[in-house]
Amino acid sequence: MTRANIDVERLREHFRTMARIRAFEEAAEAGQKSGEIRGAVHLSVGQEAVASGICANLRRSDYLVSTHRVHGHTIAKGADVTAMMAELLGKAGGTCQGKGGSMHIADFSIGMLGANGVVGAGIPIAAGAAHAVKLRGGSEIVACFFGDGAVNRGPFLEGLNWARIYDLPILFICEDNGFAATTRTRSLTGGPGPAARAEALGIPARIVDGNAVEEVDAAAAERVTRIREGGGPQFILAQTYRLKGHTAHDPATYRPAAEVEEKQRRDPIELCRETLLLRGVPAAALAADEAAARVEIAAAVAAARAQPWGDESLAWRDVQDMGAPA
Amino acid sequence: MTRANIDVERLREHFRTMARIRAFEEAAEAGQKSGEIRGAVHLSVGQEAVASGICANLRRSDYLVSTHRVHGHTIAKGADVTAMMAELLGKAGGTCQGKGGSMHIADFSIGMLGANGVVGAGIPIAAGAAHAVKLRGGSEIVACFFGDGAVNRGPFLEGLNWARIYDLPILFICEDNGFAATTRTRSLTGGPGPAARAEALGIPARIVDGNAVEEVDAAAAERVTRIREGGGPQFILAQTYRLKGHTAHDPATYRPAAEVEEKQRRDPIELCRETLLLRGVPAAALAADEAAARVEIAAAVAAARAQPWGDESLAWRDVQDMGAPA
Amino acid sequence: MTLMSYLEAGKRALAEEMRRDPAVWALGEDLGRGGVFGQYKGLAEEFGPQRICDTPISEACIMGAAVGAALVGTRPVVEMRFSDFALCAIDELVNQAAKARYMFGGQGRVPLVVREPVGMWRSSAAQHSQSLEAWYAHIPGLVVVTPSTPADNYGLLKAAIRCDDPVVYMEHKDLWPLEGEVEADGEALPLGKARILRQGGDLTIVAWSGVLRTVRQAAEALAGTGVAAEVIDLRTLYPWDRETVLASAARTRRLLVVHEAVAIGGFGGEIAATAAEELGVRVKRLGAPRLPVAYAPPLEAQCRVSEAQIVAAARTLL
Amino acid sequence: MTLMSYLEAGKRALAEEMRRDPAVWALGEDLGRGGVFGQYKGLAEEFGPQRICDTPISEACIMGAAVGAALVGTRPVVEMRFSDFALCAIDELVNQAAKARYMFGGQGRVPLVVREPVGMWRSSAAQHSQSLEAWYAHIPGLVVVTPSTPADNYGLLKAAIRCDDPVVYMEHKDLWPLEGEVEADGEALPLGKARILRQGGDLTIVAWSGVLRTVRQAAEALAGTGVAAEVIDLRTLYPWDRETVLASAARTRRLLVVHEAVAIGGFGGEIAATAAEELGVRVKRLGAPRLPVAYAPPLEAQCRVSEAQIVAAARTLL
Ligand SMILES: Cc1ncc(C[n+]2csc(CCOP(=O)(O)OP(=O)(O)O)c2C)c(N)n1
Ligand SMILES: Cc1ncc(C[n+]2csc(CCOP(=O)(O)OP(=O)(O)O)c2C)c(N)n1
Ligand SMILES: [Mg+2]
Ligand SMILES: [Mg+2]
Repeated sequence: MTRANIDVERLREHFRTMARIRAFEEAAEAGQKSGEIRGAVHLSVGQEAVASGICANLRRSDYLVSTHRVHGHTIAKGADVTAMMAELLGKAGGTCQGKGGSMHIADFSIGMLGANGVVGAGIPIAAGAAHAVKLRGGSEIVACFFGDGAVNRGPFLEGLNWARIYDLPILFICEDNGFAATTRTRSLTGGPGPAARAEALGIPARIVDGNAVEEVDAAAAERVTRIREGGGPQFILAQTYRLKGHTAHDPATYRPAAEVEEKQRRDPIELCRETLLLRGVPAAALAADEAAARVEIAAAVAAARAQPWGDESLAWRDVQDMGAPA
Repeated sequence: MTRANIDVERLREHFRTMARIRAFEEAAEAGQKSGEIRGAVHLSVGQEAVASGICANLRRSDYLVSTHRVHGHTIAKGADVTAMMAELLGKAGGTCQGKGGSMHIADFSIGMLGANGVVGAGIPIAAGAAHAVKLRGGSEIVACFFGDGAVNRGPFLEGLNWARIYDLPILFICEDNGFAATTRTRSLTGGPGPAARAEALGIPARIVDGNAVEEVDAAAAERVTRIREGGGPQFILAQTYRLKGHTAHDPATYRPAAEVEEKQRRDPIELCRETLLLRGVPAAALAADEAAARVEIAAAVAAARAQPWGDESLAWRDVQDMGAPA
Repeated sequence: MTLMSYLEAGKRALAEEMRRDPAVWALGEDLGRGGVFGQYKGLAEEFGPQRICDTPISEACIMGAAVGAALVGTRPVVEMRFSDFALCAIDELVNQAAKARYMFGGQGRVPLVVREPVGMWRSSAAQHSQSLEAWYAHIPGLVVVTPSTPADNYGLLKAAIRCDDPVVYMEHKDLWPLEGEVEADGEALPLGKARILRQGGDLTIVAWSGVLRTVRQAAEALAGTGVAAEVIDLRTLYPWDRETVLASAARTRRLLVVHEAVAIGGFGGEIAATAAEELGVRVKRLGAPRLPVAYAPPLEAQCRVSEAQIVAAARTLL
Repeated sequence: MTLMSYLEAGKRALAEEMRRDPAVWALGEDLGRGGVFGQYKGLAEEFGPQRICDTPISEACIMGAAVGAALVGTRPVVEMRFSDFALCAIDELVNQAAKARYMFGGQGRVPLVVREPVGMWRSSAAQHSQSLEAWYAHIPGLVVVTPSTPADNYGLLKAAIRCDDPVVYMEHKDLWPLEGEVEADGEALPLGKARILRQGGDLTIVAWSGVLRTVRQAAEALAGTGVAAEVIDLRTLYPWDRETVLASAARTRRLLVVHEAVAIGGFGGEIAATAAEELGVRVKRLGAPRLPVAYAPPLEAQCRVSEAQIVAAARTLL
């Protein structure tokens, strides 16, 4: 069910967020291709509606745990794009001082507890964060994103069971983009799928069109409200599609071009644009939003590029206090 | 549904098997208490119907993968009780030459691929054995036992998914005895339980009264037939009760005596005896079966006791060929 | 000073730290009924089931949840039951707990303690007898502690809980009943400091954890033949007390390292190599042969470092 | 002899072994499309999806299933993608694969090969850059192989597949494109045999895997200043070739071990300690500092052993 009656301003805000994510990732892709960004970069192009729809329902104090495909979630949660781009470039001004790169982006100032290079590893970490919130009687909730591939890893079961038995304030979002690297996930996933698995672990699950941002937003709003009211863990399966390869290096030749073309027609930014046009927003205004996003990101790239590399001593800091390397 | 019309001779065979398991474990318990058996011993007293009911449907060439609570499954599969008792005593004539003890009993000659000291670890191993059978076009099936506690470990999800996607000839048996060590498993298991989890992974599940041997037998017969006919993995949840402590050292004071007393009335051996009496088998004949079992086990204990310890050089054998320790 | 067991000392340390700091909590299987060795007995009654948290058999999630809970400000004490089961949670410990602070550029910290009882005990065979402390000492980010006395189990567990880094805390199962004097309501002991158990000028023996009992006996035996061994309990494996060890070895010019763990690839190699590099002293290591631990007592005994072996090894250095 | 890459050599070895022995099969993520580095490209086409088996992201089950499949007579080649992900399958490798034969009194064998690409590569940071070979060398039951050339990747992978013990086979990610001469349809190389890459009488340098390139450069630089270094590629870490190493060190009386892995607790300690014990020679080890690997190139560089460091370390021994 699409919430056609979503507030126009809210939808426009989603449009802007998605445009910013898209612009950021296009810049990241270019950086990877040019070799300026060395580490692996996983693009969420085509999946922006999930990030925007979910994170619009989070407060700054709420926590976010992400995956290797991290940019959208983090931008939607409110991170500074210059610091993010600097991280991709490995600069000392990066969110992680250049120690992590794309796969380890984190921004604790906005509750973003980290991307993860290990598929599924964020799920127990998110459960633990929610556990701590409950222990100290906090009012924050945790949003935990993961991919359709992660539901075949043990921590998925252990983490969801954990959230259920301790009745934790956590929203699990499975972003089903059809692929786990080069593999069609469905072919190696037994049974009806992620939502059924969540239900079997006692967690109410809802399936949404992950390319319709208003639908994601509506589902998230409902689930987040339940969680804030003490309803315990909730699960959203957002069905979407990965328009690009697994990494920015991957041409994704293992799938027919026709399939991608067809999916391109359901690009969440285009779907959102259509709705906004129907709701009377002028095309030029939306084009201006996109242009603004590109300008913002271009400025972020320029600023990040201008930053210095970290001093070598940075490599030796923050390992541990007891027995710090020297 | 109890299969009241089970063949009397078959039921009597179950009675004998269960009596032999009981006698073996009573001897093991005594050995543990006396200190003669040093390593941990996990008794399946009260759960014998599961072992007997399932294994009666297996061929010698079929494979069995078990847990730390291993004696019943292994005896029901046809292992030599003297070798098993010798293993508990650590003698060189033990099933594993005294290298494993109760927690690592294995008997490859009857397809018994091993107990396991790690909860849930047998599940992927069993899936792999079934995978190999399928690869080489074999006709064997694999029976994989695990406890209700194991369904909260990741390998449960990974292993069941594996069996489903490769469509393997494997029967999973979750023996729900109500406890994981001192914990009431139910309290830490989210959702409807093990059977629902199996179904969510695409594996047809059936719940049976694990104390009614004819019911376990019937369910196993049906599921094993399906598997042999190429129906892929199947799941049985056998509801039972652990009449003794977690280990033979555990007095299990964490549960009310009344609960145990009540459950004692559903002792699977007694339930089986009642049915056999109703079906006209004389009480004396059953008592004779039990006496025979005790005699057999006493002889096994005596023979095992008489065996020598392994020579020290045994400790150095079978580690590895390449780089064998010296 | 109170006489108490190693087990009791650990429990006392945890209870005192939980009283002192509401952010400290413990999680693991069966903790509500005291834990598998009774080392949590009575704590659920005092602190309630939230802070003495019973968990399902989900080692990966126990460790992973502790990482998340630590990142947002609590101080979890994770119980792994047997160190062998911690092998079900290695990604969570090594890829997550140990690296999160660093990878995130110092934004978060992971002040967790993971208790991993080690060693041979009651014929437990290959999956319940391992001593893998060398693994953790190799991992940047982790602190590794191996107490050998009740007083140390008290003082070092307190220190581990107060430490802001993830600590792998390895009690030895065979030491649970060991009794000794402990200063109740006492202080945390410094991490990273070895203790000289016995002074001597003829050779230095470094050891830790359960095997120290055998080492002391061997030192007695050597003393009986006129050889004065200096015995050092390393106590913390990372950071290990290079100063104390090297100062002693510089004096005696002979260094023997003894551990229960497998000798090949064990932490004894690190210490011996360091002494050889730094001082050029004569070194020798003793540990288990590269065997899985067998069940039958005479086979298991092959993995146990004996007094006679220690004495013989010491003699080769003299 | 054919010129081929390290990657191609590994693929060739696997293909030939699969042709030779129908019990050999490979399993891992994305293998059907060639695997993450392309090291399986084309194999699914030749051998079909049963024997080049695409798996879900289930490292624990990949390894555990391989154990079960090996116990009943097949010879699985397990692909872990990055050695770091193998940390999700440690129970299966260490508690199960390594111990099954022993625990079961020799009834079963686990002839599996687990391929675990190691090392720093393309700014991959702390969760994709580790070299944990020392861990596996410490575990009874495991064989550990670290090929450094195309010819070795060909001959040693063949040997690993034919080996009846579980083998941890660690290719270095930075070596994939390295070219070299390989004898096609050639023989398996013996496991456990080091190779002397360069002879010299002034000191012995032992190394393995990716860092050997830097070691060779350092040896050249040393040669330029009149120092003749003998360079040994250990090739197999367990069982390591004590004879070759000790014979060389006995001649040169100076031993330097260099590895990419963290120095503290690394396998260099084992080798250095052994030489010091057995020969009393002067020893030194070089490895990474005890840091997680950082992302930014200048920070990551702190973890990379440099030619200058090797030359300097060698000089301290002279
Ligand atoms: C434990 C583990 N196994 C394998 C990988 C390699 N890997 C990285 S991303 C990925 C695919 C993940 O698929 P999914 O969870 O659907 O997320 P998506 O990439 O589609 O966002 C794989 C296999 C990894 N990072 N961690
Ligand atoms: C991974 C792991 N965690 C913990 C243990 C300790 N342990 C041994 S048996 C057991 C309880 C298992 O419960 P369940 O699976 O229901 O089997 P049951 O003992 O009831 O037969 C526990 C926690 C273990 N052996 N392995
Ligand atoms: Mg996906
Ligand atoms: Mg149970």
